[in-house]
Amino acid sequence: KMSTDINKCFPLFINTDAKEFAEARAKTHNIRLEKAKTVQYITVP
Amino acid sequence: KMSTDINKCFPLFINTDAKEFAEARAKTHNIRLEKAKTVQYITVP
Amino acid sequence: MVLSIQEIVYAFLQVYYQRMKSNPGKLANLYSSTAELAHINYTQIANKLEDIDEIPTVKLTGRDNISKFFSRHEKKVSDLKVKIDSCDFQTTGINHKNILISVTGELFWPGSQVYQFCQTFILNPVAKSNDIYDISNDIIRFIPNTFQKIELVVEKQGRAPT
Amino acid sequence: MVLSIQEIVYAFLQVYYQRMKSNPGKLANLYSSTAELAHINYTQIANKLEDIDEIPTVKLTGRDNISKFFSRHEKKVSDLKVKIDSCDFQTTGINHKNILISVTGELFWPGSQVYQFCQTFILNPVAKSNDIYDISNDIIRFIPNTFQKIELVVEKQGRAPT
Repeated sequence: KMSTDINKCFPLFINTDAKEFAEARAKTHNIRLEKAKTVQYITVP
Repeated sequence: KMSTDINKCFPLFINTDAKEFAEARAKTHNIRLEKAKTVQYITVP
Repeated sequence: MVLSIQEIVYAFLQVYYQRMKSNPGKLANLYSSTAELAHINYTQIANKLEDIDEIPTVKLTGRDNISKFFSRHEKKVSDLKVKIDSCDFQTTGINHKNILISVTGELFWPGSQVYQFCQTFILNPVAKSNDIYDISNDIIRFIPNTFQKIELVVEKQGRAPT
Repeated sequence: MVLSIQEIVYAFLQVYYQRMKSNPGKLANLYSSTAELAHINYTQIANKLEDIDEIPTVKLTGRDNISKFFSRHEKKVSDLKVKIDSCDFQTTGINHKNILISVTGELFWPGSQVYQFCQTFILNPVAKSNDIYDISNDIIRFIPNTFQKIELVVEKQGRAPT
């Protein structure tokens, strides 16, 4: 039976679980830290 | 006259400009790098 | 003059976000009388902008309530600075007369962090013969930062370490 | 049995995302015959998952086209792993019979990065007397990473440094 507040049902994992998700996020974390060292250029008129 | 592809109109700055946005993002960037050193705990059954 | 859906959507975005700055008290005029809205909970962010990772939202129904809400938080609404990054739209409803809009972007206030958000609107034509639309639905949702590492805690061991 | 809107939404989310895994060929059965869809462009991501920061989307109209699309990309669809973080919903349309749903979450494939997304659905009741709904609209949009520093480049000086 679901909770009366739908947001208490989250995070909801589909076709995965917390363990697998945590592993994927750890890999992403390192990619992001590398990315954080780079620069995005915005062209202004 | 707008572009035929609406997504060419973005980024669209409202009540700000690229310069002010870049300054706000630089501040956020440092907050995020600090945050990246911390850990989020997910409880599993 | 007949406007394309894309032109209506682009014009709407400019009117909506510009009015937040220029005339937040009249922002509610863009909504239908029975509109539903899930918007920034300005009350909760008023005094602790730097302490929060994700901005909470508040739910309202009806133009009158929406009007009171925007008027009450006029300063915070008009101080809002927005960068719109993308906009997708589709037709919906009977005869595809309504317009579904999905916007993503980043917003901030003077001195605050930058928050990522996605916002969904539905526009309904007011009359058959022209290009006037009301907002019937408006949902804003903030995207949590995902910069933290994740560690799993097994439930039976009790609480997460502090 | 009369279900609350919240129960319908929660059941819908489970059916929708579970069917992506278990039976992507039948996912299109959840859509109305004239549905509009903006979905993951599986063709573009097929061979370069690690190279992209943001996943592109493709636009389709009609259940038949949607069916062909999901069947063509059956492997990528069924391999998809999803973490739903939030769900907001409102009623919309004539007599507020339709349901607008805004979902945020993260998704990944085996070995891929994790991508943040927001997805918007509109559900329409199929018949007056029961709780069967079709999807009339489905927009998925990926949230770009904002981890980079920003530098401004004045247009007249030419291109950004490489």
